[in-house]
Amino acid sequence: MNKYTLSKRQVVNELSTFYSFLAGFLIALIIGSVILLIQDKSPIDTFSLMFKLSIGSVNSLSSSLNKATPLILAGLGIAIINTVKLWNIGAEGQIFMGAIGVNLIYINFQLTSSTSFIFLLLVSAFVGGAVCILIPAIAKVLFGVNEIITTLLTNYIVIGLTIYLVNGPWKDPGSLNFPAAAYVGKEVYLPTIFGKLSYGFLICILFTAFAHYLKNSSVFGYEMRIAGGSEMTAIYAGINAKQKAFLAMLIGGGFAGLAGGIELLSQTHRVSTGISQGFGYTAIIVAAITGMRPIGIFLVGSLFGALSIGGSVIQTIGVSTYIADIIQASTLFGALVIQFFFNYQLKRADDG
Amino acid sequence: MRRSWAVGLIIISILTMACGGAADVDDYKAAFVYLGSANDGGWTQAHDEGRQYLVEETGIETAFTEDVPPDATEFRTVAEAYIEQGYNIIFGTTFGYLDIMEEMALEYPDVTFLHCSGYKSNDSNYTNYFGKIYEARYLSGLAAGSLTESNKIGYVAAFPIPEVIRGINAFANGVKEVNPNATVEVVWTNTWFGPEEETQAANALLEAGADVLTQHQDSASTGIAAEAAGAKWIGYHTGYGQEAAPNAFVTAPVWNWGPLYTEMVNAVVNDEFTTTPYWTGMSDNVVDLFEVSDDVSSDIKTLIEDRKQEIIDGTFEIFEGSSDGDLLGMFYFVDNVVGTLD
Amino acid sequence: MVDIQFLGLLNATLQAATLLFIASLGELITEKSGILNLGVEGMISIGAVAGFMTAVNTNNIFLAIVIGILSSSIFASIHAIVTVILKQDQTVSGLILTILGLALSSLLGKNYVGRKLETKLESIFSIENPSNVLEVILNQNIIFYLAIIFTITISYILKNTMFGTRFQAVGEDSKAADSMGLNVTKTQFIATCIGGAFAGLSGVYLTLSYVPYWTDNMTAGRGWIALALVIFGGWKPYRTALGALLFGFLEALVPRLQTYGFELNPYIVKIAPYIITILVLVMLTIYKGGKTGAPKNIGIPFFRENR
Amino acid sequence: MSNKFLETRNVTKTFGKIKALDDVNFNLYKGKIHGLLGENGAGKSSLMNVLSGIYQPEKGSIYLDGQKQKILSPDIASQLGIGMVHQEFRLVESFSIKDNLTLSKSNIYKDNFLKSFKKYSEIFALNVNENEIISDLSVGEKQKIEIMKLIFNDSNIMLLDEPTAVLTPQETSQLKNSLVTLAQEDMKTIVLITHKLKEIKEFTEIVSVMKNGKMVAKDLPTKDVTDNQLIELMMGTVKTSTVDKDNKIGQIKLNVENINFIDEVSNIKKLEEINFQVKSGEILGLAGVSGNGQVELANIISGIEKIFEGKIIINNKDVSNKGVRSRKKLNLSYIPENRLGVGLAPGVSVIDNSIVRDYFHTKLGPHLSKNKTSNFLESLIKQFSIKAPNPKAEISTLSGGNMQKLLMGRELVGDPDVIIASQPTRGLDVNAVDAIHNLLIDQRNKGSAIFLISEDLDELFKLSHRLLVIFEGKIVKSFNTTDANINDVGLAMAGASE
Repeated sequence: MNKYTLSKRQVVNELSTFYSFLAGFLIALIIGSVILLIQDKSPIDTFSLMFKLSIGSVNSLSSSLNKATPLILAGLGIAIINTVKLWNIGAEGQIFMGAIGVNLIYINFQLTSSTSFIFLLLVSAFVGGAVCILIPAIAKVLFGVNEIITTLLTNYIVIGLTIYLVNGPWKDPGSLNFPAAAYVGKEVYLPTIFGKLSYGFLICILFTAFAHYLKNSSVFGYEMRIAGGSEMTAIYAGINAKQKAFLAMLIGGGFAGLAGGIELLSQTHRVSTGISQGFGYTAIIVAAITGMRPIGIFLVGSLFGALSIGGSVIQTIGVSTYIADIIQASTLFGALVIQFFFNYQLKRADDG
Repeated sequence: MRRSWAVGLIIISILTMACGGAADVDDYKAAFVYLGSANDGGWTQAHDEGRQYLVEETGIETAFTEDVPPDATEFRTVAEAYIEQGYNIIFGTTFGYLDIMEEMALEYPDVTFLHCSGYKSNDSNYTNYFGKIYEARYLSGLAAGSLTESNKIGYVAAFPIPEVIRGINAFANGVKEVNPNATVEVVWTNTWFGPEEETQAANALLEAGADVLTQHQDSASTGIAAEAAGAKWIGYHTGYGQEAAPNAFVTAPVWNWGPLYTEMVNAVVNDEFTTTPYWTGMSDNVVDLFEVSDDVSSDIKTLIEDRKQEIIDGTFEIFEGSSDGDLLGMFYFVDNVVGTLD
Repeated sequence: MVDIQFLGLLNATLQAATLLFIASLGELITEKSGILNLGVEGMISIGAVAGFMTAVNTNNIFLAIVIGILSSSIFASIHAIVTVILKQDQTVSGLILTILGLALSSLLGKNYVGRKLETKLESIFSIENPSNVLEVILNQNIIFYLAIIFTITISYILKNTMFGTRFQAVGEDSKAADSMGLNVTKTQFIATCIGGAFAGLSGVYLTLSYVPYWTDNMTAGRGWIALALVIFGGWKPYRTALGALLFGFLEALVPRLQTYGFELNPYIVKIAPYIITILVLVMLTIYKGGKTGAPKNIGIPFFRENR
Repeated sequence: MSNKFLETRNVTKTFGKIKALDDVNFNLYKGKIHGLLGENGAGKSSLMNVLSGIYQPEKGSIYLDGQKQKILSPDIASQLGIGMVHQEFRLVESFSIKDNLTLSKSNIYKDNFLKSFKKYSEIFALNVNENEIISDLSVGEKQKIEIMKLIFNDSNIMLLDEPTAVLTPQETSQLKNSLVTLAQEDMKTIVLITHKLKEIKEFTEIVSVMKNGKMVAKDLPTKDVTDNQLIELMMGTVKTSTVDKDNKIGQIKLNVENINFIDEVSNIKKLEEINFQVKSGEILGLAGVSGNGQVELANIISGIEKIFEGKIIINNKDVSNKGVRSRKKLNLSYIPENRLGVGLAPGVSVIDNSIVRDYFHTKLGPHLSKNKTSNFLESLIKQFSIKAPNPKAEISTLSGGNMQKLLMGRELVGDPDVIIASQPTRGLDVNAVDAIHNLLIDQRNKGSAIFLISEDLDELFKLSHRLLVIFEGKIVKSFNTTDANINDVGLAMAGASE
């Protein structure tokens, strides 16, 4: 009788997350196809429609990338925070808070130059996201309160705040009191290129580069890595680990807040409960599956944006949009399973 | 289920071709974007029944998407997918699509956008349509006023917007006509379709002493709660309440979108479409009151029939001296309504 | 005579609390074994839809409960496989479980939206129009009583039995437990599935009793509250039950505020549980020097040959 | 000799490319105390982990009482009566003593717990209540509970991995008595894993020696082998180097005045009235059993711990209120006792760890120059002959010796004026120890003032000029290494008053 023994691999293939993702995606497509077949739908028709209407034309590709923008930005924020080995489950709330920040400034200030006004609004989105994570960040660095739980709970607080605002002080009389804030003026809409692609995506590219630099090539990133590796080492090295963790959380929250601001200024144009459709949660998964690598987050986020658009369009032929969610979730589970085989090694125990 | 209507559709289109019917209908395809599920037993189901009627009458090819939330990005994605697939009439059946439909109507001038329950239109390809459901609500108020013993009638309502407020006030006016002592208590759920919120609100009203409930909501939860408490209930949208809560169900203001849909699509096909909003009521058979149960005395039933005829004839005004504009922007409660408007 | 509105509020509180509590008790068990499962929301959904579908199709409430529990439990085993066997990150896996659970339940329940339930879960002593506090309590259904029995037995097992001590040892220090011959992998795997089973029961309660209806996202964030409750309760069954009553009360209060004529902002009441939990967590961390009651090994995958 | 009670044949276990165990044959005899001798990394712990079911060997078989056994888990091992005490304790800290002792399914004193607990408390000279929580116990007490746990589990074979590493000499001799009692009265078969010759001699009857994953000698009767034979078996040929201590001593570089320190959390006085100076070119040793305030003292000098009374003067500058970085700028280097966790950040790459001390020299504004850092690492690797093939790999992929060389190299490369070196050779093999010693000597000769904290008296005697002994936070004695007696130092370490 042979028994297999399990051991950790000393050296893990550098591209393992990439391969795991690909394998996971393949597994997910198979699972998606099976579900479609059970429902008497043709996977080929469904997937080709998904493909055609999510990346088949400049217009649809633009839609996908617009959809990807909040995912990527929130994912980058999560990755920055993870550099100090902390989790941010609160990106969803930060996205809402970013949008709230934009509206708050929008209704209280007016700048004549729309460019600088847009810039101011984007800054307030970033600040909004940072404010949203402020309490978890303080609780973490001062008292060591588990940030997974606090950031998670702030989502519900901020979404509650949003519901309050759109039903109360910000309710738009112009929409006959429908629970949504008034639209922001056209002068602060983000401009578009190629017809529909929002400048938000360009900001997103910029921030991807910025996050990549910050994480991998900056002194701050280095200090965050050491602080994340071991708080004691950081203190030993004269790095203020708590300060780095605090800053990382604020910056990461700001990224997610910016996602909310861009979503408002380019897509929804007003604060409502529809600002985010779970972007903050999907972003965690996008970030985790890429091993918290900014470039990876950009690519996978773009793919997931397309998947999400694809998920919406297949409803028009009577296929449930949830297929897309299931494909996303299965991709991740598949990737986690494959990742295991990159990290661990099964050896046959020789009985001799 | 969908298959069966697909088969039906083929048969109908063969029939229409054989009859040599409306020449151009094949050039048009109509897509419906729904807020809820086509089988929700409420608002969306009423629209989907209208869609099926439309298919039977005109033979036009239709498609629908369910569960599209009232935010711009989702609607746009779905509507654009339809347009890509050659659909050129888009129905949007919830208030929340108001602005995005206006925006898209500008971008796609060749597509006709028809929005239910809104108030916006342009001068070429976007308009709104709605039925004067408050007329039927007035009639249901007569029934409710006669049934209450505690003189408290509970109203589970979605959002404090004019459409809903109009219904509440019409209902309350009906109540007042037969029972000046009764009050109508309103609880807002802030959702169109939320079985849980609706149940909780219904229970709160029952606990507060209401013995008749009605609703401006999409699920039958209020009726189920009323049934459990032994109270009476006036449903909404369709007669589905009869199945959901057979003992509690009294009647329901119901929609009958089919004829209006047929009229609007024919107008588009025959190039007679104008963007004058469609706002019709019982006289056009778009709204009606479902058959009233025997809980209601025959005197009241007679009163209901009389008032209905007067409304159809235009000899009875539910809101005396109010213009259409007043009605569309209504934001106050009549005096026998208890509730908050902020 | 006691005010009927008070009794109604009490009744709604007990129901809302039961729903939250069952799920959080399951999560408490899972966490006690050292596994964090953020997928509660998804697991409740799966149980809710599976129970509802079974009930609609068979009219057999008992079968519906069993199927609801089993399907959530099997669903939770995905998390167990990924985190216990394959030692992957528990946070990520739990979140995916939520996303997958919500999507799957919506997909499965598509044709059941708005369907009527012929038989719902009735109370054991069906008392019509309960007129005092005792009658309201007696008028709850079997799952409420199960919740009480679970609280007592689980608390007893954890505190007073060898089995409970061994079980907690796994979550406190899996290496120590392993060296004492306790089967860490098996314990964690089973605890995760039990957590799923409880979430399933909670889901069944949701669709067969609390709101006898099915629609997408019926769980409405309760899974997250259940997670918060475990922390609020300091990983202790009785305190968690107390927390569930408090959170259930707040949940029951919101829709009733309008009929009470109070000028209390319902939105503040709605977010109160989350704010309270954060405050409790911070207080516990400050005043108990980090001893929040959390199992020490939570979130850390066990691998025996780790050097 | 009696019959083999337990026997392993050709056991092989690899980790990655490293053969931790290579065809190992090993025997145990009933009721005897065995010694398993070897340097760190020789494979002793791995072998014990195989026997206790923690590691699963790729090859080989185990016979117990002549029966072939498959030990695949600690559970099965404990059913077979094999138990192990690990270097890091496997106690559930939040549980009581009683819960820990009775946790295992195979515990035999379920019904008469108190009686047995009393009996073994006497044997171990343990004086605590069974309801005490483990986290409130001292290290020595925890150690005793660990061993007692094996007895309660009915383990007839008790594997003890370096049990004396955390004990005072007094506790060590107490342990010896307890073990002898257990072997004689309860017929327990005991294995003592150690790299200390003295303990082998004192404790054991039979000794086996491992080197580089191989069993180089087994079943030697302890009383018949000489120290020199064992050393040769354990280390191969030893280069015994003597250190010239007549180097040039210069100015005072480090001045520590009247240090008092109270631990904030426990409110216990950890340091009391510490005073000393270290001069350029001098090595001052600090001897003491770990846990007597050494870590706190090193942290205060290096600037990690900021709240204390007294003065730290480096290069004639009072830095008492300054942080870590300003002390680094005065050219102080600190080699902490915790290699991985303090000196090096686990989970972070080799290259990142290599610049912990000097990363702010490699930056250009907010930018960290990739070229500069990799050049720096390359020079370190060359200068200190570190084996680190992949700079991007996690630091923990390096061996202990290479980690320490990287850490030392990183700290020494700028010719620091003051070096605090805490347990610099702990857990390293003999060649690595030599290399580290040479590095320190070189640095001394270049004029650094070195404060060497160690538990290893041989090391302290070999390297330092003067020697302080710390006990319970106080400097209890000071010696000149040229004329001091090693036993006097040992006594002072144990807190023996004269």
